[in-house]
Amino acid sequence: MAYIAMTTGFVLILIGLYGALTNRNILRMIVAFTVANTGVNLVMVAVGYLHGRTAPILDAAVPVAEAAARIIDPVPQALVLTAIVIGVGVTALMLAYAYKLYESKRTLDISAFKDLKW
Amino acid sequence: MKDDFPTPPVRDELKKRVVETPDGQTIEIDPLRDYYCQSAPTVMPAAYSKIVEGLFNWARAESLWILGFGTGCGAIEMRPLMTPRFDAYRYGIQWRPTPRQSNLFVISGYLSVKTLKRVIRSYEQMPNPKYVVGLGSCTINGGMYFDSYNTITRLDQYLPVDVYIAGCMPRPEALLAGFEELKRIIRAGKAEGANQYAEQFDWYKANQKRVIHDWDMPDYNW
Amino acid sequence: MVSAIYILAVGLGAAFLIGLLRDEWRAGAYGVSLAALALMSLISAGWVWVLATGDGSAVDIMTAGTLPPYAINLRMGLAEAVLTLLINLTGLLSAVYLRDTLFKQGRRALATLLVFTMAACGIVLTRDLFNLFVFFELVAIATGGLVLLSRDQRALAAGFKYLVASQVITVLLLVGIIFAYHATGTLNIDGMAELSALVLQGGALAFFLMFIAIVLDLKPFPANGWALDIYESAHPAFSAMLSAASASAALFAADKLLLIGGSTWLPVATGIGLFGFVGANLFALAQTNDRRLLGYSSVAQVGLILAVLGQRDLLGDRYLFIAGGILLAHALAKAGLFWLSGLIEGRKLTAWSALQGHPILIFAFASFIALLVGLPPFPGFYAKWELVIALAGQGRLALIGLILFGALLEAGYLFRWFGQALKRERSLEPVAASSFKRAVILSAVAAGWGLGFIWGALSPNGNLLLALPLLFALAFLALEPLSVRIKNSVAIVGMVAWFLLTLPSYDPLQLIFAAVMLLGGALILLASYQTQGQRIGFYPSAMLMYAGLAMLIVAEDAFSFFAAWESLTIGSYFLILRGQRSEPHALSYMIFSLGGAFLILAGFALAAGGDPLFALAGLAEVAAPIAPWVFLLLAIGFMTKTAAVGLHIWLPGAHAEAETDVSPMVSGILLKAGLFGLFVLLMAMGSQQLYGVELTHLLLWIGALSALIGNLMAAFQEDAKRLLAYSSIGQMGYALFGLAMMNHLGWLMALMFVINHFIYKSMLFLSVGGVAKRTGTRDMYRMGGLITLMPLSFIAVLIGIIAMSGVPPLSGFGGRWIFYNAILTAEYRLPMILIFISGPIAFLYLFRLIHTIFLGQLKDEHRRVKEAPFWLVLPQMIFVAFLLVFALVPGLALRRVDAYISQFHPSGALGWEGLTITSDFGYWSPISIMIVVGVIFASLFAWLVFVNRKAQKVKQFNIVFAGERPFRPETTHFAWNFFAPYRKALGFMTEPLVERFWAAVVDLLHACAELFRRLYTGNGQTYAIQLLAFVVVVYLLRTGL
Amino acid sequence: MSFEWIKIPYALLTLFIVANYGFLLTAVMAKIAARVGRRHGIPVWQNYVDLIKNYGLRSSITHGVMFYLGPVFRLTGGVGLLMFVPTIYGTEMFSNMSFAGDLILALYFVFFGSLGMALGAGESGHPHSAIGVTRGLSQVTAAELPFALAVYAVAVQYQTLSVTEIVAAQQGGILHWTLFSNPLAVAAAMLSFLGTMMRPPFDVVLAPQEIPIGPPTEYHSSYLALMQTNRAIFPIAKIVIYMNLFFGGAASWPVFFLKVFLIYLVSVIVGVVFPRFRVEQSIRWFLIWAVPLGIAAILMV
Amino acid sequence: MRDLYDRLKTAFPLGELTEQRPDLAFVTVAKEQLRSLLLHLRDQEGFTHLVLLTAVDWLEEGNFQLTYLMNNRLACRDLGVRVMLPRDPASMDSIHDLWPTAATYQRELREMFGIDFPGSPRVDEDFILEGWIRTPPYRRDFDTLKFSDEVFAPRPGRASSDPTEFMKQQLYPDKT
Repeated sequence: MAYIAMTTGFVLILIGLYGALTNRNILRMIVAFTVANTGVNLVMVAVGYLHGRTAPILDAAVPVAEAAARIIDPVPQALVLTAIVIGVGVTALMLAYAYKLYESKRTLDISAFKDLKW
Repeated sequence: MKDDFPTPPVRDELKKRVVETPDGQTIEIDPLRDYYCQSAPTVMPAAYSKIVEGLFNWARAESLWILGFGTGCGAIEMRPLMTPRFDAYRYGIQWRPTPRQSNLFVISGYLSVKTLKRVIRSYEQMPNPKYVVGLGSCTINGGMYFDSYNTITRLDQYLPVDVYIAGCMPRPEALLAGFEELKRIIRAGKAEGANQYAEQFDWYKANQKRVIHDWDMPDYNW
Repeated sequence: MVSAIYILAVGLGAAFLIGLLRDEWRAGAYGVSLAALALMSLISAGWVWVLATGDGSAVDIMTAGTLPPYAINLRMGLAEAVLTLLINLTGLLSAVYLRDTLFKQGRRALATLLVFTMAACGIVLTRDLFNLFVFFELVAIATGGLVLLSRDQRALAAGFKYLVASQVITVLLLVGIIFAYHATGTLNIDGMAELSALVLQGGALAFFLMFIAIVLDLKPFPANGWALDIYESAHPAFSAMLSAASASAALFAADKLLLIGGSTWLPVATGIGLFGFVGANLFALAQTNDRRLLGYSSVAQVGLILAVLGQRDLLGDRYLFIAGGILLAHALAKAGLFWLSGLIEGRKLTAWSALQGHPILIFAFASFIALLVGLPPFPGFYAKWELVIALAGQGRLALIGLILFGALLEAGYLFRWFGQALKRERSLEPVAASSFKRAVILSAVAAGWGLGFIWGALSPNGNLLLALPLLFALAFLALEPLSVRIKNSVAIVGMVAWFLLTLPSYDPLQLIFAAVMLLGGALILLASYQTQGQRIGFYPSAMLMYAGLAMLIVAEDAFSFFAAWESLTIGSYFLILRGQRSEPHALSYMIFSLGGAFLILAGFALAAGGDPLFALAGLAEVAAPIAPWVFLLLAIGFMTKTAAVGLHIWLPGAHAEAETDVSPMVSGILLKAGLFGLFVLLMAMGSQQLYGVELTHLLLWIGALSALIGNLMAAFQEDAKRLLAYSSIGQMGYALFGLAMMNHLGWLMALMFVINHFIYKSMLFLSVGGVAKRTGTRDMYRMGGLITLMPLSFIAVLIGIIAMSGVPPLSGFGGRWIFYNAILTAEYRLPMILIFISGPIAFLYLFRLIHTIFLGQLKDEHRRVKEAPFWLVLPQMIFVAFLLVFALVPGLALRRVDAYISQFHPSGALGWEGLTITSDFGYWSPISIMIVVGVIFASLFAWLVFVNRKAQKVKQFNIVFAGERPFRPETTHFAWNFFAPYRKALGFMTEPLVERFWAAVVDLLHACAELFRRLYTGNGQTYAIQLLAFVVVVYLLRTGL
Repeated sequence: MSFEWIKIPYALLTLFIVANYGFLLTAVMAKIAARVGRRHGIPVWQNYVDLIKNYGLRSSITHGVMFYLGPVFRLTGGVGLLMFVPTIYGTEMFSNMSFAGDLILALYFVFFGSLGMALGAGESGHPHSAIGVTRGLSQVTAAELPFALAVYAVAVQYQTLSVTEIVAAQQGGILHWTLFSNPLAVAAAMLSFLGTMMRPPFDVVLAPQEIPIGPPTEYHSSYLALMQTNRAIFPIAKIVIYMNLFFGGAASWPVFFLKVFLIYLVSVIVGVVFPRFRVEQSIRWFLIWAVPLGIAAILMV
Repeated sequence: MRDLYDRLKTAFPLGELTEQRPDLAFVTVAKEQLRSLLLHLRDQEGFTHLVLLTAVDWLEEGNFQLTYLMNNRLACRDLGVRVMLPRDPASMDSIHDLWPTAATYQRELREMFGIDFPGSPRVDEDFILEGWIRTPPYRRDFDTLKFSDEVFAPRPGRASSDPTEFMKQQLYPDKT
């Protein structure tokens, strides 16, 4: 039961990569990559899960003293925040590229941009 | 009808030409003046003492080196001299391919003007004591070609001849007798055809040029 | 010293500050960013100074006040300091280079540039894994942004492909990091390194994902199509930053990862690295676009450094020196070359011929190539030396083979590029004239030479740049603006002074070689007075060659010997390259010589057994099993220089196409370097056995065969200089034969040949050069009849051929006499037959040389030819005089060396008392032969002159021509296909088999490159698939190992 | 090996004897060749007559300095070859200047003459002399190889390079000659001897019918005289080497005359019977027949 | 040969046919028709081989007669085509393009008779006589004996007897 998050994360990563590698359309590739990124984030959060513990929010319900025994591992969640921000940055840059590429050759097919080769 | 044009046209390889040298300047080439020695022949005096000249004459007589230049039908008469039957080697007679190394020029038969031109060139390239033997009547008075328009009638007009051997082609024995006669003249010291050619060079050259119209080399061909 | 965190702080702060400025203040924003970059470089420079001079221990910078597992910490060690300095400096210089584009793009580009530099420094400094990931992502995004600076439209596609690849890498890296954290509980690299538990249970896969992600960021071959597109289409300044800064940063990150992974992962890194190094270099052979070629070359170098990182367990603490040397050399050279490509319009390799008018830029180009290939005195040379020595010490020979093969490929295409740039006809587009761009390039060159000096100081083998001869050669770079007269005199005085300076330290053998190389070299330099103007580039390369030769002779240890060998190779390459049509031949010369040099390096490494300070004398004590292999490697290496048959195809072209006064230098002196090497080898190791085959017997056969083939080929040449070049192969074959006989007189004969061959070969080359200068052609059948117009040249050639053919009165006969005495005691007799037949054949082509040039018919255009220039004739006459003296009194040179050789071969010494020279078998008195022959000759000549005093002087057409008139001089001069009978009888032996073999090898390489480079289809998606495939393959190989 | 002044008149005496013997011998050989063709043949003193006639010629031309040096080099080569080899073994009087050099000097001095002749012929500017020189050099170099192999075999057999010691080793009876102790070497040497003697199988260079007598095309009068004296001395000098090396040398003049006559006869007999080789045929002939014999000689000794 | 003549007669203005032997006949044709006749003979009639091209000097009528002897290999028949040329502007158009060997014959005729064949290769070069500057020697108006006596200055006192008189005198001494 506890590994549902982890498996969905990995499934999302595989779907994302599969989508990115088979779709010719650039926008579809970008969307596929974002799916893969969310999958990675899901996996990261799932790694920190400890059975029978609660979210790492130190408030009235979970006082600082016994926090160490009752909360799950907070570090992956911190990492996920940065990862999400970076994912957003990269996706934005890729969308800008997609716009420019379409503007230059009036097509979104990745295989149309093959003049740099060998 | 174009009858007498003054002289035949000069061949193009003999014409004066301007040549570009590798370092850029142009020079003027006159083939006749640049490629050939222009000096005339000079009379070569005999050795200072009679005894030495006697020895040299004996040696010249005993080793007659004939130039291998068969001009007319008599050349075939020279071949038997090399065979065992007549064997001229016994008398020190030998055939040399180059005029430089031969001292006897056997004019064997009729001489057309074309051949005369080559004969004169080869004769002039032979070293000084040189002798000429004329075979057959054609060299003496034109023989059966007396009335031909391109065969000379008297050889001694053009070359100093030492011995004539009569016959419309003399047989090898006659040739050997002729050579014997030539040896006698050489030993007597009277075979100075080369010096005679040098002294009367102008006369000889005038005769030659009267017959040969396209003389495209310097007068004396060293 | 101010804390290292300020580097990141200043970078980020400046980036934000620029955001606040108004858009019109472009100059202000640019100034701020330059100041920021300068400050960052200053900080890192400060740290380098502190750590270098201090105890050198790393300083940790804690962030957020607590210890690492719960906070990110940065470390500033010496390596980090040097790398950050490199990154910041590259960023600064690129920013200066990009002034105009940045002005046009405005604040955002400046900010991205600052972020890029800061992030690269971050990768180097951080000790935290996730922090590493963040900085990698920052670099990726900044790259995506900066790629668009380029004017090339295709950069868009390249940028997108790059981002696709970085997305894949991000996925792998993040999954790897989080699972590594899950297994070890910490994100700190040092912390993770202690917990070796990680490797045992489940964490191996996590580490693999992390490691492979970092390796993918290093653009590993063959999954790096996306990187090459960036290099090709991005702005050159940014490509420079990419290849210098981000590659170094990524490499350091990989090094940190390997710290965690431990020794089990090192072979994987080495494997990927080497595969990349050789593969990328092979692909580079087929490249025509200059920036794409540089891309391939940088991928290759990164592969090499990764391989070196993979060997860190074996190299111990020296690995920083080696990896650092190669990395810094690569970074500077690549940055410099990219900046240089920015100045040139055309993208073809031959478009670089626009540099021909700019000597300084050519010097820069040459320095960058030398930096890349690792030639002395640059850091790559010291690094490669210690790397190969260490690898050989541990017996990893396959690695050495691959590294040297890859280096040879790289040298091949780089020097082909340099040769085409220098010699192909000049391209029309002018070189951009902006002074600040050139300042950037020249600063890179200065940095390169500075690094060479630093690495020399750090290296235990002593600093090359402190060697006096090398400094003397480099001083000529400064003298370039002076006129030829001054430079030539300085060169001659310098060489003679060096000879006198080192005279006492020579033993008799070294004395002969020193005399031939230094005094002989000074003598040949006399001929260089005949050129006017400044002759840019001639004197530095000539002096570099002579410096190499001077150091070669006095070299004590293997390192200085090898350094001297490589510097004389480079010097002679630049000299030969000066000829008009010498470019392909100079290239083949360079590849053969470098191949030979690498074999020598491998030989020394094998013998040294891990000790970089290996002395030459140590060759004698090499252990039995590897001694024959060392002998074989060194012998083949030296034979590439003496052009033994099989390795000789470069010599005819190189010597024939070189300039008039370069040919004698290269042919008379340079070939002796190979002989000196063989002398040293045979003296140290004597004869060796390999699989029952006596190696010196093999040398005997090679010497005999090259004597025969060299002489036979020479007889059929129509070009005078080619004839002399082939005859050099023949004479070197003789000398090699003498050496390989391994007895007293054999060596003496080889020495006699060294002296003789130097004298008459330089004399003949000078006179043929003078004739070619006057008649404007080198084909012998176009010359003829020059005896009256060029009498002095005729005398020189006459004396030369009499000496060379071994005809009694002159010194050639001495060589033959010693040869005969030597072979009487030799045990192998069959090779002698080849030597016997090649003797008379030498006589044939010598007569052909003198007949077709000086005798026969004088052609029309040569009627006003003047004698050769004075300065060409003077050395010839000195050589003639020396030849006559040496013929009369050979004892002058040979007496002491004869005694010296008897140390190695006691039996068979010559007796030198009185007039005659006696050996065990016969006697030879040169003086009395000369007198007898002279008296007979003089009397007969007098008699003939007396008898012919009235001879008639005639001209050229007064010849008996069967009563006919010779047509023209050209038709009556017999020179074409001079030895037709020999060609009919022995023509089959002159089939160019060796040339066909080497051509086949080269064609095979090019075909492979042409075929496999189709791998990069240009489609971004296929690149992503290739990335994943690469990951899977590496994993399978890793587990399968 | 010291040098005394008395050696010069002795050497001149040997030279005089050998020169005269040469003139007579070449004439006798020509007569023998003629008699084979049933011709009477030249008188025995004919060489002298030709010599005097050539000296007696009054006019001569010159193509240049090198043209002069051609015949001078040639004759110096012939005379020098004779000088450096002892003609009569045992007598101090007739061992000429052999103190100066040994077998190797003799072997390489042969080239001195042909180099000079080649240069002189080249200076004459005549294409025929140049072609003749090419043919001559090609043929002589091919012929030189078996001789060099044979000489090496003999030198290794007697462990010396001094001609006098080799002759000394062969004294005492016929069976001591190298002919019997090392027959292969002698066979190779004699085949090479045919090559260098300019007799019919290998006389394409000087044959009048080929390109008119090859190199000496432009030579005449006193130049030719020098060459004629060389054509007499050079074969004898070469035969002296063969005699000393392979046939036990000569202890006295009668033995010397007989041996030289017989060795010379070998080349005449072969010459009279066989037609003329082209140059590449003779090169192939030497490489196929003579060189294997030489190699065998080297390996067997 | 008569059948051939009749066939030709229809096409070309031929002169009289003279049959010398069953396989040898001569016919004359006008100068202008010569080329077409020769072509016809060569292509249709099988006369492929030009045996010879000679000239005869009819001094009295003042013209040259050129004879082109053609040979039909298969039928083993020879036909001589004759053309009459005026002596003074003696020139004829060249047939070297039909038969290359004709060029040599034309060169000889040019030198010996002075008949000019414009366009024929090397026609003005010396053929046998080098440097001949007098009238072409085969012309009958050129007296060789007079030329020889005048140029070659015969030896004085030499009496040359007319060969026919001399032989008649030898064979029939009594019939004076």
